Amino acid sequence: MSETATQTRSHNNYTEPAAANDIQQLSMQQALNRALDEVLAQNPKTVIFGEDCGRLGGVFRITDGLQAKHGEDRVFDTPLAESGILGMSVGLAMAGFHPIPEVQFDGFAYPAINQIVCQIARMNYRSRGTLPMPITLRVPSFGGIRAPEHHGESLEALFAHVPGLKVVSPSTPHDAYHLLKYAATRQDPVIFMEPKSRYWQKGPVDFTAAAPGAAAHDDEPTNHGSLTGARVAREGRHLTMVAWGAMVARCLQVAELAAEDGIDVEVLDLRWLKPIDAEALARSVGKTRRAVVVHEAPLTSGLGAEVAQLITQSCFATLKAPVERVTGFDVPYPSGDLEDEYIPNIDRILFGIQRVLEYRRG
Amino acid sequence: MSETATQTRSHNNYTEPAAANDIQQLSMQQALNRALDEVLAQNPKTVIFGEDCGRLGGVFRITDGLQAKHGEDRVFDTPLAESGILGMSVGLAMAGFHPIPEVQFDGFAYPAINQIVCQIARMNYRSRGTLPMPITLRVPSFGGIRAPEHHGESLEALFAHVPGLKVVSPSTPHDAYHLLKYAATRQDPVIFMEPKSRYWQKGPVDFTAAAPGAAAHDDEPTNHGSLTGARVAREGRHLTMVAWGAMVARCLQVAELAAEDGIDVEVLDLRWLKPIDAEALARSVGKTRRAVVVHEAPLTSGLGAEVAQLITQSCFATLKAPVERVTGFDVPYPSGDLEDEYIPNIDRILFGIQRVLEYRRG
Amino acid sequence: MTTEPVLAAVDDDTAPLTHHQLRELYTLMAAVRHLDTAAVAWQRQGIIPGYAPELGQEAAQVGSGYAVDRAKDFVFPTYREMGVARAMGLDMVGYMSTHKATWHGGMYNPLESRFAPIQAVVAGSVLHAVGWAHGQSLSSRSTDERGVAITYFGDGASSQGDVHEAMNFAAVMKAPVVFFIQNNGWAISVPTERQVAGGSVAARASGYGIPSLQVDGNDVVAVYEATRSALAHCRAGHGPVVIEAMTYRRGPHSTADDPGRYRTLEEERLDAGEDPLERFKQRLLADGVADEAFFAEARRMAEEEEETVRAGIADLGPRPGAEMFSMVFQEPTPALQSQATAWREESEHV
Amino acid sequence: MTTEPVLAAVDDDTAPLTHHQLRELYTLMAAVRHLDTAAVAWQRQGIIPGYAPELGQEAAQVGSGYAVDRAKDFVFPTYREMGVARAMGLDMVGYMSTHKATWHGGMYNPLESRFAPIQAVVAGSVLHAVGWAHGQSLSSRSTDERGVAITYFGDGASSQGDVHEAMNFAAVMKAPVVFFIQNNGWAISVPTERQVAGGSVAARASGYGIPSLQVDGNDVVAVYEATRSALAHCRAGHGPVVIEAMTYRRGPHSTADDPGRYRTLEEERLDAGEDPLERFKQRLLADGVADEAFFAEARRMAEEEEETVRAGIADLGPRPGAEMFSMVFQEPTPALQSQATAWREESEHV
Ligand SMILES: Cc1ncc(C[n+]2csc(CCOP(=O)(O)OP(=O)(O)O)c2C)c(N)n1
Ligand SMILES: Cc1ncc(C[n+]2csc(CCOP(=O)(O)OP(=O)(O)O)c2C)c(N)n1
Ligand SMILES: [Mg+2]
Ligand SMILES: [Mg+2]
Repeated sequence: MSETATQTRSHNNYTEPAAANDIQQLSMQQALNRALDEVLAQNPKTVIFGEDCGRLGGVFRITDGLQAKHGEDRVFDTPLAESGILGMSVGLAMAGFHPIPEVQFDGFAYPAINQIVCQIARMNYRSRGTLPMPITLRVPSFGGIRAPEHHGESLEALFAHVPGLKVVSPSTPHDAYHLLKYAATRQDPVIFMEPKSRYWQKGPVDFTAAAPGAAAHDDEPTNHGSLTGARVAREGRHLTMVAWGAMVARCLQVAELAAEDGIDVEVLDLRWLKPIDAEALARSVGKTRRAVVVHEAPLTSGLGAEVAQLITQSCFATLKAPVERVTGFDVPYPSGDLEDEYIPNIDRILFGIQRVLEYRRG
Repeated sequence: MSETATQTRSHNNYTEPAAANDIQQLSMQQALNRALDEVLAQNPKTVIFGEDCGRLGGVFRITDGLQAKHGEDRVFDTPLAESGILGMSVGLAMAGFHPIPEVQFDGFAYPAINQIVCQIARMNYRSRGTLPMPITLRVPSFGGIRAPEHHGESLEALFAHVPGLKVVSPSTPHDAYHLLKYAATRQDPVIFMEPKSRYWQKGPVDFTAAAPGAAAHDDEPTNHGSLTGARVAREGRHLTMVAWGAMVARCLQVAELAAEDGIDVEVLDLRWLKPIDAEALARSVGKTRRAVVVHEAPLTSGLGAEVAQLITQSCFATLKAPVERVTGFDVPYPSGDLEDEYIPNIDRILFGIQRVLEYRRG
Repeated sequence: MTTEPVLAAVDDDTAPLTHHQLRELYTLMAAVRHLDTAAVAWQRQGIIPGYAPELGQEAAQVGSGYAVDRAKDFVFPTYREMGVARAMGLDMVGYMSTHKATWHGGMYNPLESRFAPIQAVVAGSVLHAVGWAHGQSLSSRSTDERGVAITYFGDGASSQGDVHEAMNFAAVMKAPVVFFIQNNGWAISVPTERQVAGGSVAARASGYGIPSLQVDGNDVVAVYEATRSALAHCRAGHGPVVIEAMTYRRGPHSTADDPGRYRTLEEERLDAGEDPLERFKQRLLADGVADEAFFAEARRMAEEEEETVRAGIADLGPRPGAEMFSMVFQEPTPALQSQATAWREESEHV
Repeated sequence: MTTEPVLAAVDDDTAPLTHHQLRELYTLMAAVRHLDTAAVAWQRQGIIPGYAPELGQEAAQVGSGYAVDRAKDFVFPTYREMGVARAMGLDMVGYMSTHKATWHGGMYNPLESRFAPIQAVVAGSVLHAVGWAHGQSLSSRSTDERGVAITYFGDGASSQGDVHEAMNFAAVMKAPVVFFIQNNGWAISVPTERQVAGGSVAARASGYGIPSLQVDGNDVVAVYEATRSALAHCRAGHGPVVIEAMTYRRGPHSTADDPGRYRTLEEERLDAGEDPLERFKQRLLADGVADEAFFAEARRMAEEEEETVRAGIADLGPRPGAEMFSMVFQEPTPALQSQATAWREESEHV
C-alpha cells in the first residue's frame, strides 16, 4: 500500500496548459502544478513561496518549473522558518497580494500555528473587513509514504476548529486542479491539504469549464457536485462512508469488497472540511440510514466526531445504528513499519461496516 | 456576569498551609497557590517558571510568594518567549526535573504549540519510555473577564486531539487544589486549564486525605468521584448537562432555573478532557436519556462533538433526542462588549434544553 | 568579525526641523501625555475596562510617528502605541475603542490611516511588516515610490522567535522595513537585564548585516531624525534598519498591574531619567522656539481634545452582535450564516 | 558597539592530541565514511527506505563528538549526526533503525548513550539542550561535576525562531550549552547566502554576549580543539558558546533529493574543498603518525563494521504493533488501552 516518496517521485513532469474542452490523464502533482501555473498567469498579484519552492520546485515538485516561467519575484525560496513564511503572508496580503505559501510537510505547520490561528484567521475580523486575508496555504498532508517523523500528520481537526479559516482537501487529480484554482481566487484564507500519498496516481482531469463537479465559483455548498460541497464518489443504498484525502480511494476499494457481499456502500468525499457540507451528509445518510466515517487522524477530538454529530443531529430519527468512526489511534503517528497498522486499513474499515450493519438496539 | 481581572484581583492572598482534617474557604487562586507551595515542598525536583511568575507572582498571582519562599532556583522568570519556555521544559524533564511552566494566557500557548505537540507529547514515545515528560503546563484559560484579544481562548479541543497529552480543567477551588497536586505528581505531560473567570470565587477546600472526590492517586477513571474521572456536580433525572471549567457553574445556575419548571437536570463536570470519562457519560445519560453539552469554544470540531459522539455511541438505543451542543460560535472570540453574546449564556442553554426535551422523532 | 553595517547616507531630507515643526512635535506630545493620563483615569472611573499607558514614551512615539510618510508608509503597532497613532493623525475615538472593549483591533480604518490594527500578541505583527515591505519591493521599483514598513515592539518582544525570523527574512530579502524597538526597561515585571541577553536589541542587528541606531528615546528630535534617516535608507532600497529607542515605562504595565511588587518608587525615580515632555519644553524655551503662552495653549488644546475623545468613547455603544458573524469572512459560509440566524432568533425570543 | 565576547581560558585539558588519539580520530572518520556511503547503497538496494548522508561532514562530527565527556555531557542531534553518534560509541544498529523506519528516534537508549533521540524537526531540540543545561546548573554547583549540553543544528535551522529563543535563554541564564552549527552550505536546495543574513551564524552570538568560534569544519583536529575549549568554558560556569563549523554537504540532502536541480557538479567540486578524510590522512602520513598499513587496517575494520551493522539492520523486524500504544504514556489511560484491545482483536480476527 505504502510507497516511498523516492520511488514515485519523477522529474520534469511539468505539463503545458491544455486547450479548453479537454480531458487529460494527469497525476495530482501535475494537476496541482498546472493549476498554480494558470493562477500565476491569471492574477499578477499571486506569489508562491516557501522552503525549496523555487529552483527545486518543491520537495514534491508541485511548483516545478514555475520559477523559471514566472520569475523569481513570483515564485521564491524563503529561509527555513515556517512562522516567518506565514507571518510574511499576512503582510503581503495587507499589501494587496494573494500569497500561496507552502509548508513543506504537515508536521511543520506547527511552528506557524500562532501566525495561522492568531493572525491569518483573524485579521479580516480584527480589521472589520478592511484587511482581507486571501491566503491559500498549501500543506502536503496525511501519511502513507513511510516518511520520517512529523511527515505524516493530519491537522484537519485543528484547522477546522479555528474560526476564520476554510479548509479543503482534494482526493482526485480533477478535484485537485479545480479546487486549487477555486481556493486561490477566494478572498478568505483557505488551508489546502494535499494528500501526499496520492500525488503520483493518475486520473482524468476535465478542463472543460462546465465539467461535472467543476462549476467554478459556485457558492452553494449544498449544490451536489459543485466545487464548494461534498462529492458523492460512489452511490450506494445500504451505508454511507464519509472520508477525505487519501482515505477516499481506500473507502472506494472497501466499497468494492463490500459489494461482493451484497452490501451497497455510498462513498461521500467530504472535500470541504470547513465549512462541512452538512446537507450532503443529511441527504446521503437520510437515504442509507447508516454511516461510517474514516480518517487517518487520531480518534479523540478528530473531525470524525464532528461529522458523526452532524449526521446524528440531522438523521437521528431514521439512523439504524450509531455512526462508527474508523480512524488512526490516539498515538503519535508511528514509523513506517507500523504505518499500515495505524492508518485505517481495509480490514478495520470492514469491521466498522460490520458493526454498523449488525447493530441491534438494546 | 463578567468581571475585569482588575476588580477581582486581590493582593497578598497567599495562605499558609493548613493542618490535616481541615476544610477552608478559599478562592481557586488561593487553592492553586497552596497546591503549588506543597508540591514545591514535597518534590525538590519541581521547578516553576514562566513570564512574571517570580517576583510578581504571576499576573493572576497563582505563584504569589513562592519565589520568596522556595528561592529563585525553584521559581523563576524567563524571557518573553513561550516556545522557549516549553522547549526548555523538555530539556529540564530530560534532566530529571518536574517542570511546572506557566503560559500567561491561553492565546499565548499558540507560539509554543510546536514544542507541545511535536516534543512534549512525543518524547516519551520517541524515546521508547526512557525519557518521560512529567511536565504540568498551567494555562489560565477560557473567557469571561472582558480581556484584550487572545486572552479568552479555549484550546481544549486542540490539546485533547494530541496523542501523548493529558488534559484537565477544574471548576471548583477544591478540585483545583487536588487536581493540581495530582497532575504535578504524574509522570506524563498534563495540560492544566484554569478557568480564569473563576479564580476569585471562594469555595470549600477539603484538605482531608479521604475527602470525597479527593482520593489521591486513584487511577480508576471510572471510579465516580475519584480524581481521574468526571464528577457529578448535581444529580438529576431528566437530562444531563456536560460541561467543564467556568461553564460548570453556569450550568448549575441553569439547572436551578430549570428546576423551577420541574425539570430535574444532572450536571456532569467532565474535569478530564483527555482521557474523557466515557463511562461517567454513559452512566449519566443512560439514566437521563437526554444530554446537552456546553462549552465556550467554537462549535465546529470542538470537544462537544467528541462528548456528543461518545454519548451517542454508548446510549444510542435509549437516547430520546440527539445530543445538543450549546457552544461559542465559529467566530473569533469577540471583544468584551460582545462576550456575553458569545459565551453560552443562560438563555441559550435553556433553549438547548428545550430543544432536547421537545424533540420528537420524524 | 564582520565590519559593522552602517546606514546609507541618503540626503533626501536632512534639513533641521523648523520652529513650526518643533512646536508641532511639542503639541503632539502634550496631547498624547494628556490623553494617556486621562485614559488611566477613565479606567478608574469605569469608563473603560483597561488601558496600557505609554507615560514616558511620548518622545519615542511622537518622534518616530512624525517621521512617517502617510502617503506611502505603513505602521505596525503593538497595544501601546497611542502616541504614534496620535502623531499620525488617527481618529482617537476609533483608536481608544479597543480599550473600551468595543472591538479588538480598534474601530479606525487601518488602510486609510496607514496604521495596522492594534496587536495584542507580543511580536505578533513584526513579520507582517516584513511581508508588507517585501510587497513594496515587488510592486514599485522606483526609489521615491517605495513605501516603508515600520514595526514597533518592546524589549520583551525582542525575545520572541518571530522577531529573529523577521530580521533574518528582512535582511535576506532587503525588505524596506524599520524595526523600531522601544526599550522601556520592562516587560511587565521583568527588567531588560533578565530579558535581553547582551543588553541591547540594537546590538543584534549587525549579526544579520543590518545597520542599527541606538538613540535616546526621550529626546524627541533625536528619535525623529533617526527615524527619518532609517526611512530614507529603506526607501532608497538599502534594506532594513533597526532602531532601539532607550526610554522608560513610567507607569504600570497596564491598569491591572501593580509595579510596587517589582520595583520601588525610588528605583522608578532613578531609572526613569528626565521627563521627555518637560525636557523638550525646556529646550524649546531655551532656544526661543516657544514661550509660556504657547505651552499654555498646547495644554488647553490637549484638554479640549481629551474632552472630545472622552465624549466619543462614552457615546460608543456596543457593536451589534451580528457583526460577530459578518466580520469573519469576506465570503460568508452558509454554516456560519445559520449560526447567526440561530443567534438572532434566540436573542430576540428571550 | 559592544566588545566582542571571548572564550574564557580554562586550562583543564589543553594538551595536544596524542598519536594514539589522532589515529583513533582517523579510525572513527573512516568508519563513519564507510557506513555513510553504505547506507546510501542500502537505500538503493531497498534495505532501508531513506537516509540523510553526512558525506563531507566527518571531521565536524567526529571531531566534536570525540570531545564530549560521556559521563557528564549530553548531545542533542538532528537527523544527520551519524558521525557524532559513532564517535560517541552508540549502538549503530539502534541508530540506523530509524532509517529502516523501525522506530522514529532510533532504537538505542538515549539516556545511557547520552545522545538524545534523533530529531526530525529542524531546530526542534535546540531549546531542549538549553533546558537540560539549565538543569545542570540547578543540580550541581561544582565546576567539574557540571555536565554540558551540546546541540547540533544546521545553517538552515539557524533561521528558526527557536534558535534565537534558545540563545537568548542560554545567555540570560548562563546555561552550560554549546551551540554547534554545521554550516554545510545548504538547506536542501537553499544556499547559505539566501538563508543566513549576514553570512555567518557565529556572528550572531556576540549580539547575545555569547562568545563564538568559527572553525574549519573539515579539519578534525581544529574542530576537536574548539569543542574541547567550548566545553571547558561551559563546564567552568561561564555560560554558553557558539561554534560554527564551516563544512560542505557533499551528497544530496537525502536519498530522495536530486541536487542536480540546484547545483552543478562543477559547483560541487569547487565549493566542497578538500575531502576531510583524505586531508587528515595526508597530515597523519606527513607527520609520521600513521602509515599505509594503518589506513588499510582502518578500512578493513570499517568494512567489517558495515557488514555487522547491515546484518543487524536486515535482522530488525518490525516492532510489535502493541508498542504503538504502550509507548505513549508512563501511566497508560484506560481509553488508550481499550483502543489497543480493539486493535489486537481486529488484527487477530482477520
Ligand atoms: C505572545 C504573548 N505572550 C505574552 C503576552 C502577555 N504580555 C502582554 S505585554 C507583555 C510584556 C511585553 O513587554 P515589552 O515587549 O517590553 O513591551 P512593553 O509592554 O514594555 O511595551 C506580556 C508578557 C502577550 N500579549 N503575547
Ligand atoms: C520545522 C521543519 N521545517 C522543515 C523541515 C523539512 N526539512 C528537513 S531538513 C531541511 C533542511 C535543513 O537544513 P540545515 O538546517 O542546514 O541542515 P542540513 O540538512 O544541511 O544538515 C528541511 C527544510 C523540517 N524537518 N522541520
Ligand atoms: Mg518593554
Ligand atoms: Mg545545512
